Amino acid sequence: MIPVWSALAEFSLGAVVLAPLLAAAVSMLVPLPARRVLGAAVGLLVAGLVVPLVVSVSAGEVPELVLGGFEAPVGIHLRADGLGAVFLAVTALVGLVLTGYAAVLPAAEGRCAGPKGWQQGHPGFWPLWLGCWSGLNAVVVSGDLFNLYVGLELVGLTAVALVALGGRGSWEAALRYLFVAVLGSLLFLAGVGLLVSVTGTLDIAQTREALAEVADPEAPLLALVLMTLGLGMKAALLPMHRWLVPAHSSAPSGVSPILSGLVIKAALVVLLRAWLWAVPLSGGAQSHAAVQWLAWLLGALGAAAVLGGSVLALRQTRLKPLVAYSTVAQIGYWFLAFPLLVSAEHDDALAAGAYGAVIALAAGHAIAKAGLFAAAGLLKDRYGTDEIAALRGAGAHHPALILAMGLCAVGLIGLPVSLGFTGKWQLATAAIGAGQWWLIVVLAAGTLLAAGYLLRGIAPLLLQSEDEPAAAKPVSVRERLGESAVMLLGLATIGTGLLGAWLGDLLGVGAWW
Amino acid sequence: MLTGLDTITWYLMIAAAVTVFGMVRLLLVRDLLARLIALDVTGIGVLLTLVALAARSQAPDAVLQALVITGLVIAVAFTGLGAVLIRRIEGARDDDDAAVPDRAPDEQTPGADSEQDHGLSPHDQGGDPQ
Amino acid sequence: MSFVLEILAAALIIGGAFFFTVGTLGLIRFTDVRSRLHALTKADNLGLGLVLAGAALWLADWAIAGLMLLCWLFALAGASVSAHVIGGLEADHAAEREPMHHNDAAGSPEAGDDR
Amino acid sequence: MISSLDITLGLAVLAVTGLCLIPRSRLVITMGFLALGIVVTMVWLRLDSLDVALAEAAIGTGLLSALMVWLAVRSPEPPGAGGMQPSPRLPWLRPLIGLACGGTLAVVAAAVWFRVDQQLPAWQAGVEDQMPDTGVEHPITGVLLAFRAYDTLLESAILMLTAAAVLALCRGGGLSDPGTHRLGVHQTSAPMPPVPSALPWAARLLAPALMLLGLWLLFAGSAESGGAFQSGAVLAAAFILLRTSHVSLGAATAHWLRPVLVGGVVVFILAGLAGPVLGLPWLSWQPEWAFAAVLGVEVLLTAGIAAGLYTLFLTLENPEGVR
Repeated sequence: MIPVWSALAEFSLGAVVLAPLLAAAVSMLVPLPARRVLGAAVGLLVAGLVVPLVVSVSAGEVPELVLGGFEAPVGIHLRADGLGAVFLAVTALVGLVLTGYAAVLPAAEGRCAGPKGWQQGHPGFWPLWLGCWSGLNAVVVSGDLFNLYVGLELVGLTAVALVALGGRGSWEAALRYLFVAVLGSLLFLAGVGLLVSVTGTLDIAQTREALAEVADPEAPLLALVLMTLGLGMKAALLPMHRWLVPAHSSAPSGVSPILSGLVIKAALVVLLRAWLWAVPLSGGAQSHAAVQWLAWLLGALGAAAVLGGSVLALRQTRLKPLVAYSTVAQIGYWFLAFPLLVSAEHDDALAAGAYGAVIALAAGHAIAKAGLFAAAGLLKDRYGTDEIAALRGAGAHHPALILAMGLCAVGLIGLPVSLGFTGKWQLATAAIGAGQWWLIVVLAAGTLLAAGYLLRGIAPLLLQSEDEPAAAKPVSVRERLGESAVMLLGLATIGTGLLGAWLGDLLGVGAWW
Repeated sequence: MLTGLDTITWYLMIAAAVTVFGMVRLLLVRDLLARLIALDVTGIGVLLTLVALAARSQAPDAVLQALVITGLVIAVAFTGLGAVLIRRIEGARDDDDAAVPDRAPDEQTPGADSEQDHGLSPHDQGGDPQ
Repeated sequence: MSFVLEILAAALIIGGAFFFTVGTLGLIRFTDVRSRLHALTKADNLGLGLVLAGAALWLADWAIAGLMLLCWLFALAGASVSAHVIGGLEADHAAEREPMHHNDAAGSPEAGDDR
Repeated sequence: MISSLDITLGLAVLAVTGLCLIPRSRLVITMGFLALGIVVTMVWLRLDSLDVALAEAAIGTGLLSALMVWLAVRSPEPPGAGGMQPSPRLPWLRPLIGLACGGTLAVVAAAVWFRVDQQLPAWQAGVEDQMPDTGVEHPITGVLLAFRAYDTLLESAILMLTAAAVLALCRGGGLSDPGTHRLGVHQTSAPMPPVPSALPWAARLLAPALMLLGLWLLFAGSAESGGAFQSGAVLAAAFILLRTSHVSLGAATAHWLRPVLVGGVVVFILAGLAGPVLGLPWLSWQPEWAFAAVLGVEVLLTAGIAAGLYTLFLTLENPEGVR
């Protein structure tokens, strides 16, 4: 790696967090049209900054930034390993497309109480979205436990505020989301406090070494339970998912894809950091049994989420709650692989396969779900409602949009050329390797149910509606541009499907094994 | 039991009790302001754990105290946002109760989305561009 | 530190604590706002003064004694301003609330008509 | 053995927590929350961390209680939510569940804390010998603004974005109208409830003293206890006091609130950018100009925090039309 490239990678590690934060601060001083231009420009800048990081990681290096020049236990280290690079790239791709979508469509920003009543377009969207983007990048690259807490809190608070931009109907859902998100972060902080009392350091790598020598497994185990409980709340695992559907479906149409696609992944990344990097599972047999039991519990909850979420999605009559329940179901897949990650007989190939499956599923879900939610939001803003019955025959005016929704559905169902398929395939092979046959059954059932509820949402748009369609006003240029953004995400779902192999060895860089 | 205890462990147990008390109350009570205060009490419980850990060394540990100050400012941030949201929600509800007579019953459906469509409180019935 | 000073400091602090309890007792026992304010501001402030004097005596250091005096004066200022404001607010809104404690002939509060 | 003071203080914390959570009237739990702030401040002092006690007293007890009391007074009995009444069917069920799982969780946590063999933090040596090149003597300010400056930057960004969020919930999303960027927060000119004359007199008398106290806390922060957050909270308290006593701050706030709110974070990031410009990692300051950088950032951070906390209070009231 030529030194100038690795120096650029180190610089962009800090810049990828601080550039959107600076833009968020500056955007609070400028009027609304200038905020849209600033948002689009910074979106491009951040996407550009992510490129050197991904290149240096795919070349096998792990760029590391020692903030302020103070070494680990005192200062904070920022690291971009394989997991970090993948989620930085996915966040940059989806974030850039959604920034364009929101800049083009004022209705996507939310509804604000203007002098003449509720107007479409909200100036508050831009500082909050850029702050959320910076928080997402901060969580993904951070190598310090307390810094993870501050990043999670930044993402959580900006996400709550973004939901609240949706006008009167969304305030209650936003407050409920605030309670759950902050309680989750506080439980995570309690876990960090427990770990610090045992290891004496906050850096993740040093925590791993310190925990290896710790004799009694009790404190790290309770810390892991606390962190899993807190992050399970923030990632809306099944029993703790009730805040997700009202929040994601009442949010403005530019915000729902951000929430379902990106914000949920922050909690998943921190959970993987805690489970795989921070707390080594090579502890005594007794602790290992407890961790096994915990992993199996997460697997069972994941299976319940896949089946329960899909059945609930089937019963929805409106498009946005249907897509929100689909998120609850897809979250189940990531936790389904936990028993394989923590397999008893320690063969790393199996764990690597399961780990690659989780990341592929999460990345594929981010792109596909963002596209689907943006399309649903666009239809809702245009026709005033997202009742599936009322949208019957809307496809006639938006052929490209329906095609894009179809491509995203391919990614969500997990049909061949998509990351969803790569993930499910790796999960199936890992499950067969570990002899967990029940996993295959859940995978198959989940795929069928996903096909069921997605078709149930998209098919009515294509049918010819009996009564002549309401005199809809002609589709404006802005809406066409919005549709092209959704098409970009649909094509990305298929495009990233071809990168399955490259993703596999990218994840190998700096992995925990 | 009390003999084997030292000051730090005593405060750690108080912190655990306060955290659990706040968390359970948050999950059970329905009133919004009570839930916000319970959330803040949970925050205070967790910060109490951190300060008790900081007080183990003779001169209290500077890094853990800095973390607690950071936690305190984050607590005031989310409590402030929660308070403003409660005020907006209850402002909207006062209006619904006050404006019930002149609003057609079907508009009163509590569905979050239909509520948002007409969006506007009656006495502000400006042209709501659709 | 001579023995007499210690006795005196302890006596002052105990006296201060006594006045605090009397003030709180007054807060509980009295019914209307003004007499509660009266009890609180007078008894508690005197109690605070005694406790601070006892502490200054106990520490036997003039700088700290000066600091304690400043604390006491600041507490006095705060207590008197807030008492004055509460009293003022209570006077403004006295008309709205139905009469507090003069019991009517039939004992049934005819709150309905005079609101 | 633990001293009787610790036992009484610990039980006092539990008692006030109960007072703060169990009662059914909103005003009582707000007063309980105020008392909890005071008792916890004393616990911080007992664990001799003075900075945290100052921060808790200024931010936790002071500002949060101002927001909560305003909220509780504005809508004393919760409309519609049927908030506090026990569920009609089994009124004893919820407290029973609460008590049961609360008790078990507390016992488990206490058992783990009691048995864990704790480790002293590994960074104490590192903090002492790297202290000189942070430019400040007080260790906590050194940690906040040099060793873990990244945490403090993100956390002051959190406060700024929370202020942006509450402004977004105002009329016009915090802008006077879409064209201009002048702050149109309705509250800057909205009337406050009438207050007897004693409060304005006292507020005007106290305001300079509070400003002086805030600035002293800020500059003392580099050598002894104090710092940006405590002084920001005291300054915000001074503004709230002036606002409640009808001192007309509208013009100044409408013009200056937004730039001051944003200034702290912008200068912090630009100062952090000085590192990479000189070939060092982010947020690193040369020992010779470290003190100037830390002080400059701390002054603007204090102004930003004061503006952020004041915005929380300012936008608490519903402007009509934003129901």
